[in-house]
Amino acid sequence: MKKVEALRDELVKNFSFLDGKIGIPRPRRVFVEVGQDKFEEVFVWAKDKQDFSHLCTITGLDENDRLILIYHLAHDSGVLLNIRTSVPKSDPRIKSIIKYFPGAEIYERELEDLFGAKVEGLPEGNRYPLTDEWPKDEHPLLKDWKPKSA
Amino acid sequence: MHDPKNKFRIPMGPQHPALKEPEGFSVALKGEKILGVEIRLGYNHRGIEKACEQRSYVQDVYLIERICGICSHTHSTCFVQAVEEIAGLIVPERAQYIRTIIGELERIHSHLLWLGVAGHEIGFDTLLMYSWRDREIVMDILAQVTGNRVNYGMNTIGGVRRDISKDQAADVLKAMDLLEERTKYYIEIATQETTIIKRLKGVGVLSHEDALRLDAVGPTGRASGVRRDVRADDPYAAYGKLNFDVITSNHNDVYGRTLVRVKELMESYKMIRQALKDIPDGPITVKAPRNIPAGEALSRYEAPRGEDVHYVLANGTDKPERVKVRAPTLANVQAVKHMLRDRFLADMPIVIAAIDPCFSCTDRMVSLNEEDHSHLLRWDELRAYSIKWHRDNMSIDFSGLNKKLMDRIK
Amino acid sequence: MKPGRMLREVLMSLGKKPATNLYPAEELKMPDKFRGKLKFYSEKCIGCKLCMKDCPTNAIEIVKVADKVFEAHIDLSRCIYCAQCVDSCPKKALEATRDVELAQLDGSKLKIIFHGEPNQDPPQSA
Amino acid sequence: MTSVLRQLFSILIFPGFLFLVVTGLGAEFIDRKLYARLQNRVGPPWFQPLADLIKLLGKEELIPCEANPRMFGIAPIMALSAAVTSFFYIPLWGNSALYSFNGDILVVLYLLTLPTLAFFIGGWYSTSLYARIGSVRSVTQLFAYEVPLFMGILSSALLADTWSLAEMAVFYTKHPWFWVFNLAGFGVSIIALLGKLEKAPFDIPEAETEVVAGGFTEYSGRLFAILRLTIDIEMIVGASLLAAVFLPFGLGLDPVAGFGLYSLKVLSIVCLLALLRTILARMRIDQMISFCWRYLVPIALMQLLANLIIKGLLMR
Repeated sequence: MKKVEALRDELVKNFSFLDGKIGIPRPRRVFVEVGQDKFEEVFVWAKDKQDFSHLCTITGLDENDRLILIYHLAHDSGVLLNIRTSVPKSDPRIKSIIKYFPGAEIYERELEDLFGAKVEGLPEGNRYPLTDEWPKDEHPLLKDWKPKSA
Repeated sequence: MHDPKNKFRIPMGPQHPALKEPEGFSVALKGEKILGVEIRLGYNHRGIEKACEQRSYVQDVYLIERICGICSHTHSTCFVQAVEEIAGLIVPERAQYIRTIIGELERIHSHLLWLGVAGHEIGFDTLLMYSWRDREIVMDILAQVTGNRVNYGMNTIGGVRRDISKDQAADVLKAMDLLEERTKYYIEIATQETTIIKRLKGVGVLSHEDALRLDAVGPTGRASGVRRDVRADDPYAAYGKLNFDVITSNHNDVYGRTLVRVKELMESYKMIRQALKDIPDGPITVKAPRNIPAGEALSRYEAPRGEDVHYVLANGTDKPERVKVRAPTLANVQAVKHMLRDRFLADMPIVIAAIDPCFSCTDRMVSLNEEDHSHLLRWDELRAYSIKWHRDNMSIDFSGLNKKLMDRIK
Repeated sequence: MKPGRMLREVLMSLGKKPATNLYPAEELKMPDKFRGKLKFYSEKCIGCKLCMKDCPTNAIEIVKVADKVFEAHIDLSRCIYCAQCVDSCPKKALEATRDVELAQLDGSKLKIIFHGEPNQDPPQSA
Repeated sequence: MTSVLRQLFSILIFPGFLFLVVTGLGAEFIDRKLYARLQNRVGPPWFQPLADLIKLLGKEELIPCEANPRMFGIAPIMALSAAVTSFFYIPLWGNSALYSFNGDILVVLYLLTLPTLAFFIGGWYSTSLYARIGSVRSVTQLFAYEVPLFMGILSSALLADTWSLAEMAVFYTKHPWFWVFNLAGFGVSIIALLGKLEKAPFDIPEAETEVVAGGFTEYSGRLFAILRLTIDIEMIVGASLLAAVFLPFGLGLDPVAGFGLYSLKVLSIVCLLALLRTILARMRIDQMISFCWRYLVPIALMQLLANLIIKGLLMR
């Protein structure tokens, strides 16, 4: 069983800038906030060094003028590391993680369709989940998007 | 449609007899061999995540429940767990046990349903008829305990809505004995009937490494030797107090997935018996506040199809700020492409079915064209149209027959 | 491994009664806790409108017709039969019956109104 | 004049076309009902096949605009007429068929191949992708089951030393227990007949979960009704052929008892087909072909060899 406290200490030891940005709301749940510049470093470290071998999903959030992305990584012992990062909505470019998790492709397409994120490094393919006729610049899960009939 | 190199590209879906829900698979074929598959998802996107943000938590429970008909308890439990975590509610132990029992009953009905669908996909309808007949036993039990066959409406924030009485518990146990006997029979069939084994073994291979790499979850992953089960790794409800084995298999193919599912059924019977024995007395619900304090929570649940993930962000009002749902099929659908490469067209239905796809869960929209109601015909209008067509074009008059039928309906 | 493993089972079912339920010729029995068509007891209603607030599909509407007399407008085509309103009601003025045969060709018949009748007999069960 | 009328009656009414339609629909009913009862279901009422037929006959006929309308329309009629014609050469009860000549056994076998080819043509010219895959599958399958079927049936003819079905009947009436020697051939032919009728486990050409309805995907209305009727009639013709070739006993009885025995034979073959499709899963096309060549053909060859030896020993 992996101890979340030990994980927190490891995180702080390796990435001093994370001190005070780690939350443990309940056993087996760790929330970390990382800037976009350091995100990949922490993410790869968690995957390779700490055996977080399963990506549950990527959650997108619309918070004022920033687009927040939460990468939920799971360890086989049941510990979940939620790495939170954000990009400005005016320039929502993020790097694709499919080279680490090929299964993440569909989650990233979902971010593109529903939040308007620009995922760099995502291969060409069908969009998901919106239809092909859906306007390219409308992203329904953004807070300022309202359905037409309402 | 014809490539120069004898290549066929055939559409499987959005409407196709092999698919029980609309999803598009575009298959490139050379003869009977599959060269490549392109998947188009999203036909069932209903915008539930957006809709959740505009409804109160109580309303959301029922909306979330309707993400999927088969794993409705899965989604609602997963959601209320997240909300309860944010609100800091301690759910009574009895409610935890009841949730577990319903969850396992749901797994039983889902796996039996899958067994039937698998039978149908390989052209063995007899298996479909028998396993669905036996599934009725568990459906009746669910209807008796929860009041409905699907969309049980058992969960509410802070507990469950209905208790399991002594009589009902006895009925559940009786049904478990019956189902256990039947399941043993199906294990026998699946491991001994030549034509089934021929159609399942070596089909849809997903190696252990690929299963890990592509994040396969649930029975799909476990049949490739990936020992991941949220019930054991990250216990929720009363699973931490129950003894059960995580079933895995090293067959890596559809046959392995079948074995994992039928053996999981046996585990479920064991768990339900234990849960009904250990269930403590007490209240089944605590009062939940209407406004949930600000906070966030991630909840995981082992659905019959694999790991289901819900993320809820609360902002202190009675409506959630964000609800994110990741259904198990979305995690597994990537693996399908991989499994189908270089296989036969005939294997396609069973390989797709083997991940037990649930595209409604996956897509969560309705694209009903609101402006164009002019072409929608009601059933009786359609009948009238067809009678008129026959009278005008074929000189056959069915109106007398129709009147008789309508009278009988009334 | 042998083909025709189910032979015995299929031959045995020739002697069994078919599992098919011949609905509607045979009546279907709903379980006790079944959530069917709603019933409204207007004399118990205090007009708090909690049911309206909690209804996931806005299928129920409580309308004040006179002083302390309320009637319920229920749209059966919207109702998802979750019976949350029954749970929400503090005075048990709503009840889920086992009435399930609600199919209708005429959509307008799906909108039902429980009129407020102040001197109606109190219900036996709630 | 009367002989022409009598012939017309035989061809169109009894035991010709109308008789075939009625028995074909009856066979479909028995097949479906038994299938349902074996699966613990209720199954259709007795008039369901007829009702389906009438409904289809009354429906609008749609021909895909890319299809070749002439070939698309002619294929079902070709299939039906081939199946009906082959019936006239089969002795049903008694020792003689409606028409007979030396060599008619081959004609029957080839006429029975025609429906499959007609399905192929219809499927191919409907230009639908599913129909094309389905029709290619039915021809691929044809080469696999036709060989053991031919060998099985010809081995029985070899024993009787004739190429005429009617003369075979005469021979087997003279030697009442000789049909026992052909039981292995009977087994092979029953399985091959499953392939010919495209029933599970050999319903690969119309496997609905893979190719929708195979070659029949684009057919509707009257043309589809004819196709379905053809399959029903093929079932009766195939069962009658197997009954005449492999179960040639009790042929000297009076017409009523003979007819009863004939119906019993056909009924048991139809029931056997239904039972087989209940307990087996559909095979893949590659498995089906290797099964036919690996098991059915050697068994049929052995039957041929055994019959040669038996003939040498007994007919000296």
